[in-house]
Amino acid sequence: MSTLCNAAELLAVMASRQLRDDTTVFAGVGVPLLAAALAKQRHAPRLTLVIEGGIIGPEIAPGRLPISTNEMRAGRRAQMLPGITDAFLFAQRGFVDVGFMGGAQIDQYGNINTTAIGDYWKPKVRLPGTGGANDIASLCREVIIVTAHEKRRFVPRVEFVTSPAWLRGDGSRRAAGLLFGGVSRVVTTLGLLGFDPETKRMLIEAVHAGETVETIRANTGFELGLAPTLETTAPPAADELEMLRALDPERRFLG
Amino acid sequence: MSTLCNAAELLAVMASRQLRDDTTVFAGVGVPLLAAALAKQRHAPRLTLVIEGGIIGPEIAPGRLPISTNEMRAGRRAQMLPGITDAFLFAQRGFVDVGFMGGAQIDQYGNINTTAIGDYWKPKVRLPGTGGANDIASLCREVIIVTAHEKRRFVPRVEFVTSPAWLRGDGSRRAAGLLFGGVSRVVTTLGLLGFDPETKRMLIEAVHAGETVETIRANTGFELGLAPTLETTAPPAADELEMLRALDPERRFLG
Amino acid sequence: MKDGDYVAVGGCLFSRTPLALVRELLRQRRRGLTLARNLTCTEGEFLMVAGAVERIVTAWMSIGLPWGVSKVMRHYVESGRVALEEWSHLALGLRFRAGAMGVPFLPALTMLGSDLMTVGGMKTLQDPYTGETLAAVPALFPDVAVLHVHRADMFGNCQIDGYPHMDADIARAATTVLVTTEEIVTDDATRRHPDRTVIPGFLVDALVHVPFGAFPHECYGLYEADFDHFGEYTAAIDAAGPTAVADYLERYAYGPPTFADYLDLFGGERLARQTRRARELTASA
Amino acid sequence: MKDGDYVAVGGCLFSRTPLALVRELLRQRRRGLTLARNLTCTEGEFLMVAGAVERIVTAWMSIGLPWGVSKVMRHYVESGRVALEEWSHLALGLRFRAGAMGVPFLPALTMLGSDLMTVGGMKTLQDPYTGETLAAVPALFPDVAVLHVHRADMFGNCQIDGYPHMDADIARAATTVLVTTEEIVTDDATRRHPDRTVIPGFLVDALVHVPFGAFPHECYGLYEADFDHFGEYTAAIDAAGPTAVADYLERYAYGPPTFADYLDLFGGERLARQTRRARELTASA
Repeated sequence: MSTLCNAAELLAVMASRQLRDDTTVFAGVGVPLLAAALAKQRHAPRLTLVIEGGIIGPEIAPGRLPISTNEMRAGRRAQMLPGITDAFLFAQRGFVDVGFMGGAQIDQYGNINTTAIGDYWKPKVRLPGTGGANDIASLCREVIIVTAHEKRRFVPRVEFVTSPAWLRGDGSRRAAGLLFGGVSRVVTTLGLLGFDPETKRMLIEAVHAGETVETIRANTGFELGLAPTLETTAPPAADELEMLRALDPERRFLG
Repeated sequence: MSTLCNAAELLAVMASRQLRDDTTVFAGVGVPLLAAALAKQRHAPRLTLVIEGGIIGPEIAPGRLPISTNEMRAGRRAQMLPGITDAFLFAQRGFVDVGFMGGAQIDQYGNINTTAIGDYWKPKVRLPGTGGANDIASLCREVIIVTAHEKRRFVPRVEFVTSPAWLRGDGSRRAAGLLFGGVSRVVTTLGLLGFDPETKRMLIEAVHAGETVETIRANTGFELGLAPTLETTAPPAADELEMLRALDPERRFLG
Repeated sequence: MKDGDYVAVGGCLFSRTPLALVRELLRQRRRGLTLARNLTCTEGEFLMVAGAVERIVTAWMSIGLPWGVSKVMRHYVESGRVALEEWSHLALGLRFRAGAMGVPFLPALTMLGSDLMTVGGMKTLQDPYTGETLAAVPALFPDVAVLHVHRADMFGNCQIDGYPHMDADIARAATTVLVTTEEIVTDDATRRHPDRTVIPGFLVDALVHVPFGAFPHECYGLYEADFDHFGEYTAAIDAAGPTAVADYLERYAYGPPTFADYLDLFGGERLARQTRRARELTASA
Repeated sequence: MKDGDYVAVGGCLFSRTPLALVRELLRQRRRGLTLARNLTCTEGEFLMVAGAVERIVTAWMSIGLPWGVSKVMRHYVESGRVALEEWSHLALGLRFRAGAMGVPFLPALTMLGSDLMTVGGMKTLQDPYTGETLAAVPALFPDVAVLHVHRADMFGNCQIDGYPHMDADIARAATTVLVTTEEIVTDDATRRHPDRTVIPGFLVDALVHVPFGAFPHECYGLYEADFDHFGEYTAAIDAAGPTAVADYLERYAYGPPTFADYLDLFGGERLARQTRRARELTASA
């Protein structure tokens, strides 16, 4: 079944299934926003999108997906436009249930680097930077990462912690002053990953149809444990793909 | 000349003369607001009123004087309505040149009590409280008090410092963390009072026509020094009184 | 709402006070409440006389300048029956804002050096960058917020016209948010003016459509405060003391079974007059 | 504006960027500037290539997702010619807000535990009430703010439509405030909608009427960002590297003597198309 869709489509569908109705989700542009729009259309009509540009409750128009969090396509038919700082402060106050974002480089504790490869002040490769990713990772009640599963992305330890998840897995998140939140799940093109409740190390919770624990491990740069029960996800349904494709007919994010 | 007007009118005219054009003034309702409205009409057309209810730049309508800082008469034809907290924050940021307010009980260092007579938790007389007076006294670049001159109001030391001026006159204002501001002048029904630059004790700067240093001292509950040069204020001019009376035809605040 | 709750009341003094919600709270005969409001007006007197409040947290309490110091407030506070905890107006605003921002305090330059510092237990701290002393204004997280707004939609998104007072911060700071609204609008109407929304629906726990829900207090642009009514109210207190308020509550709070019955006591002519006055004041620009 | 100034730029990424003011700053050949902006777009590349900036303080810098990581930014930052000081998006917002509030810092729960803490020298502190660790986000007081707004009156009162970005805080935090506006309105017009004013006139030092003053970036409701133009711009950089930006500046910044001449390079048809697209997106509610 999964041959019927490409990797970006699979990722978007799997991600959309993570979102429940009657919740608030802080979604980054690209596949996360697309997945959130799909969830809202398909099974979570009262899902409230919060967008970094200071936008609450927009209705993303099919074919007019925003390419940034601060533009009219992202703000279309919004219910509120509180501004950037205040949008994040809703999260800091605890009102945002899910943070939904991508990640350039992720480590076994869920920490993400989108800042630099190499020394910060003399970087080998300078990436664009955190944007609101650090804030989403710090302040949402729960964080779900949505990313392509590639070995170079899944590293034992990120060189620079831009967005903190479980830090060193030893309670250091709470000790740093982060009162709630943390990454609960990583949705990838190969499967669903979670975290061991004790060690906060990443583990495999589910594989997508056609994938195996081995293919996942082969594409991961660190050791991955297994959840007590290993699931296989249901492949994208026809109606999921149809709705998804209608949202991005120009295939701006679906490739 | 001063027999041509009553005490409230004299006070309002003398107070209005304290305000300069192209400044911002945080004015309390009653005589301060009336005096500010007079100044704006007569000699300070670009005076910007800031009102505690979260109102900037209103045009007070003659005959429709507000009785509170939070009502449509106070907000009439405003240029901005930022809300209460943000109006005060403009002052905290240093954008308000003058705080202009009354005072129930004032001491020789300019401190004001509008909270209670007697012990705070078992008061003999409970007054309404600070409202924004403490904030105006703490945060405006300069504070001008406008008050009837009565012995019971001018006490050596207020029982409770609601609004801080020079506290104990020994640099304690700055030491408490108040970086700027303080009371520069007290406009009364008898004259103009200032503060000694060294001791921060109140002294007489000017007497109104018909009044003397002796009448002022007789109506003050503590010793009052004299400024190096003692002035006599010009009595209210006919046009000042005419404009003032037009602002309060119902004599709501002019008695 | 439960006995003993910490209740924050929106609006300011006699502006946009959620009087329909206060009336309901009186009718439920709540006890042991703490009331937090920046400037407290008749609603504070009602709750004192009804025996509903133990403590009022405010910057100022009376009806308004022309009516002098509240005799009811003096009676209850001077006798020690109700505690009046005073904060500066900005400090109380920052207490709500700290709550709204989800931080335990906000630094400020106000209240420092004054005796108000000792009343509510405000602490100071040193700025970690310069070492300067700052007030650490503690967050206030009320159990319940009661608010009255101009319009709201079925999702609870609220819009307010004119001066916003502290309602937006109070809604964010409180655990439970109860709102009455002058008008219920469609989802589309909200989306046509999203930059006017000040409280998002996900904060609102209950919403009721109550036109004139702040009367005889004012609602910006819709009706002016009824100063004549305040005059009659305070004249009765001048004549009979706080029992005049008990009589008033019988007549206005406990008596009329519905809010429509309550408004009938004022009469349509009075409502129309106050509406006309509001339009004159706000349409003149 | 002087060489060496700390300049905060309003808007966000390619939204309501004060490009007419940035163009002026380029034409004045300023040097040694520090640029602070929450999300930095083409204007940051212009200033890098022109040699105007020593440091950029931002949360993110590139043109936008479809065009990948900024090659110009990588060139200047990886070679050490421009320092890129990274703060989280909220932290930068709170830096402006602390400045706006006149306090030296604001407490926050963000950036804690991350390596961003070490970049800009953020300190932590203990909450004086609970002892919990908080980030102490330091205030930012820029020397100059450059902003573009929808409308302003002769007194400098500014109104913004749609998402407000951080402009209101930046205006309060900065020492000098320079504003361009799409429209100049009368004093009466401001007073008809006072609840739409976000920057009071007493903050504004200079105001210039510049329709399309953010083009080819967007202005909410008025014109959409010209993505085709970004595509051409990045394609030239892909082909020739940062010198393509130098050519671009010759053509768009140094060449055209007036802003009208600058807009002529895009042409009326392009402006009309982008205006139409904005109306479609914002009138659809």
